[in-house]
Amino acid sequence: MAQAKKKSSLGFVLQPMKRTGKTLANSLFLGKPNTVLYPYQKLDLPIGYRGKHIVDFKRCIGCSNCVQICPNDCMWMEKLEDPELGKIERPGVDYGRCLFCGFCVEICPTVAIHESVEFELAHRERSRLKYGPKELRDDSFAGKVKEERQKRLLPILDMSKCTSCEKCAGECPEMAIAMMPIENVGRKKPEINLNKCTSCKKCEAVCPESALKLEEVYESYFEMPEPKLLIKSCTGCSACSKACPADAIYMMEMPGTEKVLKDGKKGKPKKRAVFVLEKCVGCGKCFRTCKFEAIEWPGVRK
Amino acid sequence: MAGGEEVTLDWEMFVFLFLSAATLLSAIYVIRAREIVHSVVGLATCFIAIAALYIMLSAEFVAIVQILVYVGAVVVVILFGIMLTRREIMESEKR
Amino acid sequence: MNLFEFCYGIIHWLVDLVNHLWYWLGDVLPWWFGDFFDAVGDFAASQGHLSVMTIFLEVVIVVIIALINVLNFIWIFRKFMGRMFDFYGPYYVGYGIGGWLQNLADGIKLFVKEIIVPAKADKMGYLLAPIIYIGSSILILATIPFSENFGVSTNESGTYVPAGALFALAAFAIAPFSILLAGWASNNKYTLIGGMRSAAQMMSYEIPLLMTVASVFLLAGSFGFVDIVDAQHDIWFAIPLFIGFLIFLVCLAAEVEIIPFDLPEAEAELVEGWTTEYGGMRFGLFYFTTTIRSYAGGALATALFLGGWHGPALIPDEIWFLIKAYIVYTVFQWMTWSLPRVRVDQMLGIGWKRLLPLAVINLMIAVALKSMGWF
Amino acid sequence: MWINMGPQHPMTHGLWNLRVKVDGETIVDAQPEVGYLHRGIEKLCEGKTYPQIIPLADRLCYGSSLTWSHLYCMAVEDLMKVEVPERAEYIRVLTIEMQRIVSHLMWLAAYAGDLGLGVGFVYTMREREVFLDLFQSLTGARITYNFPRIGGVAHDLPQNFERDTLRAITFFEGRLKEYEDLFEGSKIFMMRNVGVGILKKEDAINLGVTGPSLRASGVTYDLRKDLPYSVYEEMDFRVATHKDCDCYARYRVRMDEMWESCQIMKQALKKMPEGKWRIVAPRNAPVGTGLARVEDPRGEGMIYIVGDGSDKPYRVKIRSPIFVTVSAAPKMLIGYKLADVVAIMGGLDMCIGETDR
Repeated sequence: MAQAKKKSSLGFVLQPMKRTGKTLANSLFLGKPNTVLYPYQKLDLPIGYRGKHIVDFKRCIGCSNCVQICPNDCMWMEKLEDPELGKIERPGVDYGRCLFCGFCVEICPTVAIHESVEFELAHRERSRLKYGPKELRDDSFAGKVKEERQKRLLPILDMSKCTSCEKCAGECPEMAIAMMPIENVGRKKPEINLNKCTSCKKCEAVCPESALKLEEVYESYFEMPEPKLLIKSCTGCSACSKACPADAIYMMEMPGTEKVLKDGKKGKPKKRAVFVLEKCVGCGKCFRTCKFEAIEWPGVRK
Repeated sequence: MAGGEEVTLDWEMFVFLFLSAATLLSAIYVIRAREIVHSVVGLATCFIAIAALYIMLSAEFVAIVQILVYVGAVVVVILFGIMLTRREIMESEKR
Repeated sequence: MNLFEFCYGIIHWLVDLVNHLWYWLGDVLPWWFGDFFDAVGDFAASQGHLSVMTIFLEVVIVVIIALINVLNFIWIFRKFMGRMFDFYGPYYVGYGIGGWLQNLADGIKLFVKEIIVPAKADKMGYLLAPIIYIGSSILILATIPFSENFGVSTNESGTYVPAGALFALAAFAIAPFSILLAGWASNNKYTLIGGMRSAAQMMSYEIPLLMTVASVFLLAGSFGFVDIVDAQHDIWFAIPLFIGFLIFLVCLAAEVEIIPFDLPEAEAELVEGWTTEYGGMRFGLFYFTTTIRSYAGGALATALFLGGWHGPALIPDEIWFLIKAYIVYTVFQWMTWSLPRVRVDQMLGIGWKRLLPLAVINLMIAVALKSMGWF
Repeated sequence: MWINMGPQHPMTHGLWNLRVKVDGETIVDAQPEVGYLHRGIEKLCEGKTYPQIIPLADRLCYGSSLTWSHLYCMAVEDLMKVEVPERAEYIRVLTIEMQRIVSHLMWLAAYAGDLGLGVGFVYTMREREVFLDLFQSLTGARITYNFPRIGGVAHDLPQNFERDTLRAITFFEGRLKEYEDLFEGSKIFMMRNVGVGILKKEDAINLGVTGPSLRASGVTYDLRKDLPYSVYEEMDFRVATHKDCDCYARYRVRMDEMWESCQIMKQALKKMPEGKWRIVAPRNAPVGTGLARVEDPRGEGMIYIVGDGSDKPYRVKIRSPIFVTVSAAPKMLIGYKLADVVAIMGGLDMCIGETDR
């Protein structure tokens, strides 16, 4: 067609009736109209359609990342008692405000939340648009949604077992593991360069305490912030460690900080929090839990 | 309608009285109406009633032409003329 | 037996029935009552009363038929529009006949809506305009017969009113008056412009319309529908007067305000044109009346050009007439949805510069045909 | 007599007001008034993190939401100095050209509706549905896609997407010819369009009109050619222009653009490399500014972002094409009939979401 020829303005007046007659004949006699009779017939929606959320309670770790990324503040975490899972926190969605952007699905570190093809959520009462976690629960959504996020085998450190033997660092063929000293503790901690790691499992094999384990981790496209500890403010209360949904904070004793008690004996040493950044999901719960402002969260405007 | 006499209600008379009353009343309304468009409505009623009178005189063709020409054309032209004149003039006439 | 005789028979029978009871009552009651009873009974049995009642009954029958037809028309309008737009149209309301009752449902919905008169509207005009519009439009139906025996415009002797077709056109011509009144009385700029456009359009298209119809009158040699239709027994007037037929259709489209010429209701510019300020059942009645006018237009085209009720004898005459009117309406709908709307100056230009000369040519053709003695 | 066409009026596709002074049916003066749909998006952006703004940018224009979120992502990438993977760029070009077709189809539908062509409205919307289905399978939504991301796009192409797109393009190219029959084939359509709403070349340039309205005035100016972003340098296409400066020219330019978009989509599918479609973007932007300009379906869109080192922008400025174009309305309207208002303003493809922001 390129440059369509400019037709003269003397085109026949009733020319369009030819076209409409074609469609008319098609929808009246030859075939069916193009639409479906909606409440009775429904179209098949593609698997990636963004509709009502479903939450896998077993996968969800209650990190509240979804609540934080939500642009409309339409999600909230609700505390529940589950017979299987005990005391948990799971998200609920207010569909009066949800804009179905899908960020909650995208940021979820365990891919526990998904958007299903269900879209008929309207209700006469506004309060009924608030869907609590129990209404969103769907523990087996295999096949109902697309799980396209890629997984990766990564060595995950269990700090409570680690003895700082440095064997893993020596074994790693890619030199991806570096032993970094932990301030005020006098021990070193293997830090893994995720960009260099090839998931070769050698570190797992060599670890005497089996503290390093290779686990399948979903790749995240959101940059994880690195929490930093201000040693001076940390009181060792371990609130952050309890709050961390991903078990990425360990409390370690700091030698040399024991208080001398009245009877000359030494008391318990002070503790400090140690972050295992490989496990961190970037939720910021530790930052918000800490009453002493001992944890720095980069980039937050106060 | 005294008792004993033969009673004949004359339909034509009745309709004629009704139509002539309508004609006269609407003609009076044409002059008396405050809003000029209302008098046009009165005029149209008058014309239609006259057309009906023509029908009573079994002059159907004249009646139809009366409606066609007077109601269909003349009244509309008058209404047109009123509307195309400026509203301010009309309002000043009213007061 | 035609409609008049049929209705006359019914009325006569009814009056007889009631009068038996009435006279019996008069006999039973004291004498001074009895005289009065006799007088009223005689009046009821008089020729004048019987014929007036007959005409009332005829009017009721024809209006009911017209209303059913209008419901059909709105249904065709929706269904046809839907299929042309590639969707189903009304589907579930109306048992078996896809969505036929949707119109009734809509009517009920309009009935229960609140009646609002705009605060600054001219009350008299605002309330009077729909009445004139509806009245004049139903008046058109009064003259249109469905067949030789099925029509209102008969007199006592059973012959048709000679100027029926002319009367229909005269009733057509009253509408611009009510439209102008409605547009002016609503006290709204859109309605005012809509009313002006409507009146200008109807007046300018009235003339070619009447001129083409005049050619039909000329060929048929009569103003009455029955004579016109009878004159088309051999050949439809649409064939010798083809130009006239086209002009008639175009003018009719302008008269009933469908899309190439629906400037008064040009919804893109004037919201709803002259009906903007009318809501609820008043709007419903306007809509209804517009459909009545479309139906009347289709019936006029059928009677004047498409041979009226003449057709193969398999189907009754009345049905033939309705089928033709429906087809005309459907073609109108097809045209409506396939064409954009023209501008107001272009429309007036078409009316005065194209259609009027063509109508004159058409009249000349008719005169030539008549003088050749072919009709 | 002043007539208010809007804010609640069928002619205004959205919420704005056009005050027209008419003498009989001829327009002697016109005043566009915008601001009825002001949602304060620029201010809202300052309270949200960088990724959270993408859905907001989607809502700038419901007609071409992907173009705007893409524009926003380009501005943030300029600010953060993020390199986008090549596959992502091709996916972006593919989708924004599809979005251009969808947007133009919506314009055509509204335009047909304005002119009273009922069938035109439905048929164009019907063909728009084909592309919306493609979008739905790709992004999961139909209108507000939330698809581009800082540093790539949200998803890779789903299975069979390439095949379906090629099919849709072939189908649509046939339909374009049908539209020409439906619109240009009708004499009434030409009567309403040719010689109506003339915007001269000089006026268009002086008033800052961009996009198809400018190209219809005979100026060959297209950011895709003149300031190539993404991978438009590697695409082979022609900038559609027209010399007539009237409503018909604007219609013609948009029809040609739809055709060219089909060609670009085909090329993008052909040249698309394998690889990653998204990289991890930084959470915080550095102190600095980012600027991006794209050729929106309606004209030149521009976003300017100031970052202050945190995870939220300090200031976002959005340049809307229609906000500028609507200022040319009096130039086009005066002297024509009241009924031409719908043809002229409809031909501009108004989108109030982005105009009022």
